[in-house]
Amino acid sequence: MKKFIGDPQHVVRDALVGLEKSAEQVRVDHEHRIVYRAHPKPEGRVALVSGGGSGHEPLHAGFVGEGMLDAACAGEMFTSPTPDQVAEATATADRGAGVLHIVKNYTGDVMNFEMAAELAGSVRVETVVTEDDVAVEDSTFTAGRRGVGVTVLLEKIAGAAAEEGHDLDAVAALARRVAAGGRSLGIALTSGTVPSVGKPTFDLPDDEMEVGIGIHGEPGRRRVPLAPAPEVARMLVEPILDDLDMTGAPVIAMLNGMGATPLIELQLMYGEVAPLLERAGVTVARTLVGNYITSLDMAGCSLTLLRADDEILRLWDAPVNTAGLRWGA
Amino acid sequence: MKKFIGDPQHVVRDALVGLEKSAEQVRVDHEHRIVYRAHPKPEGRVALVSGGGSGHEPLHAGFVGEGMLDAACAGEMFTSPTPDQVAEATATADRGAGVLHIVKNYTGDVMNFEMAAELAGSVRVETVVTEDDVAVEDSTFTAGRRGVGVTVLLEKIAGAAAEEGHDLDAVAALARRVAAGGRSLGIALTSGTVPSVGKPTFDLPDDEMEVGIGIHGEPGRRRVPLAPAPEVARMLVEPILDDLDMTGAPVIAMLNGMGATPLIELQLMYGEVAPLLERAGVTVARTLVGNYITSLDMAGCSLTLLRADDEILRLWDAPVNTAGLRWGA
Amino acid sequence: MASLTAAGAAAWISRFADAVDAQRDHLTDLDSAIGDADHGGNMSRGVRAAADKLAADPPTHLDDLFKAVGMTLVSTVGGASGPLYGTFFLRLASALGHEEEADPAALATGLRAGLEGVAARGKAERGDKTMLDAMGPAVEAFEAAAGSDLATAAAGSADAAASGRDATEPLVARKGRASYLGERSAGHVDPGAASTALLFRALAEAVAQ
Amino acid sequence: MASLTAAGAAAWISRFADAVDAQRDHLTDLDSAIGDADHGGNMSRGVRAAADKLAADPPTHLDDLFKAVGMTLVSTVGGASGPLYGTFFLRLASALGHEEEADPAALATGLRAGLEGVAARGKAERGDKTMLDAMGPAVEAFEAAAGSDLATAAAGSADAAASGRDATEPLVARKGRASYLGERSAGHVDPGAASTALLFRALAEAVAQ
Ligand SMILES: Nc1ncnc2c1ncn2[C@@H]1O[C@H](COP(=O)(O)OP(=O)(O)O)[C@@H](O)[C@H]1O
Ligand SMILES: Nc1ncnc2c1ncn2[C@@H]1O[C@H](COP(=O)(O)OP(=O)(O)O)[C@@H](O)[C@H]1O
Ligand SMILES: [Mg+2]
Ligand SMILES: [Mg+2]
Ligand SMILES: [Mg+2]
Ligand SMILES: [Mg+2]
Repeated sequence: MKKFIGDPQHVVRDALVGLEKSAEQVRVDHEHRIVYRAHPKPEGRVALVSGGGSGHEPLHAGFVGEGMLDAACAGEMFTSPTPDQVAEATATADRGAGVLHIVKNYTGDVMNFEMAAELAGSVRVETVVTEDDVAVEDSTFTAGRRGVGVTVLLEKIAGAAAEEGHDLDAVAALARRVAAGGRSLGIALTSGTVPSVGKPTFDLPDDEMEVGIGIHGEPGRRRVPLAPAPEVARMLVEPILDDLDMTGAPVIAMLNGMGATPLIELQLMYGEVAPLLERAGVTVARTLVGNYITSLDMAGCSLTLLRADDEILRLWDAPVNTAGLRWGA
Repeated sequence: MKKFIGDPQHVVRDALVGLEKSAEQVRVDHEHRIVYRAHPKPEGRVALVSGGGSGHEPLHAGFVGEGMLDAACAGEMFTSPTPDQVAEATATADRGAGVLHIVKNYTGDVMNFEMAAELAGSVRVETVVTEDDVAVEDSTFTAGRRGVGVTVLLEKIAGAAAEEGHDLDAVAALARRVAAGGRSLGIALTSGTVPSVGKPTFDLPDDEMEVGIGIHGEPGRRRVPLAPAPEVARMLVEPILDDLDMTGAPVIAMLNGMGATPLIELQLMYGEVAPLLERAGVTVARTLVGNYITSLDMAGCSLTLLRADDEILRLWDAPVNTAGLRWGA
Repeated sequence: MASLTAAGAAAWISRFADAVDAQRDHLTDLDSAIGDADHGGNMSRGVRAAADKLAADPPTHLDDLFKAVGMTLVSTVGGASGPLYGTFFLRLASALGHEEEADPAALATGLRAGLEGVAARGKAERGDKTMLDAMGPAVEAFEAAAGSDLATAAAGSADAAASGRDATEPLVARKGRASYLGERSAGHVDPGAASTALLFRALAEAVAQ
Repeated sequence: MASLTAAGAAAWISRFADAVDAQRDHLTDLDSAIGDADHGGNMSRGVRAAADKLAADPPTHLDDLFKAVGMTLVSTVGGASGPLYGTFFLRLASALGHEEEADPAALATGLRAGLEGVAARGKAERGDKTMLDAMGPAVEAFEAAAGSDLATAAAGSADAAASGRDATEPLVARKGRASYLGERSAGHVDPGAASTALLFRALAEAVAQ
């Protein structure tokens, strides 16, 4: 295992030190591993709290700041945060207008946030669960679909709505609309390595790739021969478009790297994805290409498409100032 | 070789397609492989043209846009662009106030930009060469030091000055001041793979790392045993501070990933670097942590420190709107 | 031992912690195959913290003791196993009440409450390839032997947990992370079932003397 | 062949292109060891483009021909080798003038001009472990034999270039990318010296018949 780390058991703790030192947007409660805005929003605004296992940086802590999250709870590597941690973040982030929990659909995350909401006492909590991964084809036989890329877009869009002063019900309804309109699919070329484990989670021969991976270094739905980029682009685009009609509305597209794939490959892949979308009649109104929701040092990428509308685009374009996403501020 | 590519000979061409499709800030002259601003700056302003081998994304094309570069020439992988290409970019980018060439100090880059300046004819050209890599200890016996991380900071700062309307001499003088105040050092955990070559440029055993690498996948100055992050941080910080006094002035710090190192490791590494700088009496005024000047899929990082001043900080904070660096716009 | 005392309960948790530490890499290997490679780390972090807590401040009553274990697991493990094992012990604590010891019948009632808590929290069913597939048979075996002595009942539950664990191997997962693998999840033992087998083996060992 | 004709010159470039293609991976391997793994690709892209250009539109005069070669190399190769080889041919073109053929003495003057162009452009000296270490000996050998016939002079220059190439192996680089490696650059043949050896071998072969 070749990584820039100290004690493999303390990677999350140590990375939060560097985040706090480098990102002016945040302060860190190191005891509870909660990342807060350096400058909390005004009283009377809805607060957004998210969190999840670590290893997906910049998600979630890198999205704390003006126009996006109010607090992010960092779990252990690939392990959801605990209820007391989320409850603490919820109580501290609340500005009197209630808190939206943004939860990716994994058994652990859902249960821990559920228990946290039970612990939250007087703070009003609404929860939105993202479940956008179309790799899980028959989700009636699973714990539903995994929450992946749309989480990034949702945190931005709901964050902008909260900043504008909408109440908790409105922000939650918008967030659910975003969650419902997002679809993703991921493909891995290599397995990542969990630092405390010290070896790759799975072995992948040089001439194969995993299709339908999530963001926890887990194997995907199926293993296929390594394919050139145009073919990979088809494997990403088709299942998404088969699952949800993306025509007739402006779409936000995110081509996301899993951590160890360099930008030039993501750009190249987007160059293959874009014409496929055009040919399918999909109008991409906004694009993100880069590492936004990663899986440690996995090489791979995922595509997320969000069926948007004018309000969502307006909120997308609103100013945001976080370590991981920034414009207009 | 596991990469998201089509024909290994055409990776640069194919990636430029995706860049143009995803980055609203730019348009691409595919024939000449030149990336221009989508909206050229007003007449009478100094234009900034840079370029170099590809494989360092987001550098340089990702830094084209308001507040930074006017044009970037994409060379083949790790190969500087050609004089006619640079001359074309220079002529097109010129807004009547002359053009600053920003060149990283490599024999090929320097010669090709030199020939381009000779070809530029009536356009006034000034050139600034970055040479910030302290790994080249005795630079009298080399072609000088390599230009690495400070190039990113320089493109931002000189770009802001050009935007403000300073003339070519003033922008060039500022750029040289920035070049003179920057120092960098890089460390690699793995070698990158040039797509057309298909195998890693060098072999690096699992328990060793290369210290003093550049950005072209070349081996470094020396190979040492793999060390934990606190020790790596010392190896990065000490040679830089030995080379240039960074106390008594505000410093801009960049902890840069080489392409395949995930953000969590960069954050962690910055968490180790920051206290070393504090203890050495260095005041970090601004920080960047992320992938800004990469070396394909090399795992590794580099540290750049720039001795700044109030004017440089003001220009640093000025609005910038590029695919790779964005704030205030 | 006719009844489970607070000392016996503490010994249970301590043995469970030792077993999880010893099997940490194995649990993680199981989770690597069909999950996200953290079950060994999750469990060892949490169960060690629980054992340390009991050692530092030994409760005299079973409800306080198992509540401390449950709360510690909930607040240190995270993931799916934290709330599930946490709920198991919290329900066990409530069911046992403020007593200094529990006879086999009382413990059977407590274990059943724990099992139901896990099922309610996780909404899984038997056969979904989860810890329930070890925990269910273990609790049933304990109940069936609750008329005999504690050691016998515990030993039977441990054996049943181990069989339940082994029986997860051919199953296709329908809950938790492994379910995303679909058919590919078959052919691997469920990591949570494996840690549950350790839990009941630790109980059997703790009450065997 | 008593003089180098335009046809001979075109054959030279065509053979050079074939040799570079054949040695492409070898040149890249040399550049991987002490550089950035692109010399084979750079040279093959450029020299093939130059050969294609001559084939498509064969100039009748040597200055036009070598100018086309030089300009093509400059605009297709990039890196360090593009301007250097480009300058070599541009200077060779100027020195030969608007002639249809060049005798050994004229060619010796032209090669010398090319060599000096490379030295001026790259500011390297002999012994810096660059292409100059093959090009210098090659041009000197050609000059020394310029009194004899073209084939003999060219064969001598090819041998000298090959020896010069081999002699770069123990050197520590002081120019170009390899210089950043310091002492670690010793023990490897310089890639540019290797491609220069191919250049002079191609000349010898082209004028041998
Ligand atoms: N809904 C559920 N009900 C019961 N047990 C579950 C459920 N989901 C997961 N599990 C158990 O949790 C185990 C995984 O725990 P762990 O790896 O610690 O958490 P995570 O899956 O969040 O990484 C699985 O092997 C399974 O036994
Ligand atoms: N200053 C110089 N003078 C002469 N030759 C040089 C100089 N710098 C580099 N070279 C030659 O160029 C070769 C490298 O060419 P190439 O790999 O194509 O370009 P780059 O070094 O830009 O990647 C070296 O092996 C060396 O022979
Ligand atoms: Mg987990
Ligand atoms: Mg090169
Ligand atoms: Mg797990
Ligand atoms: Mg090279």
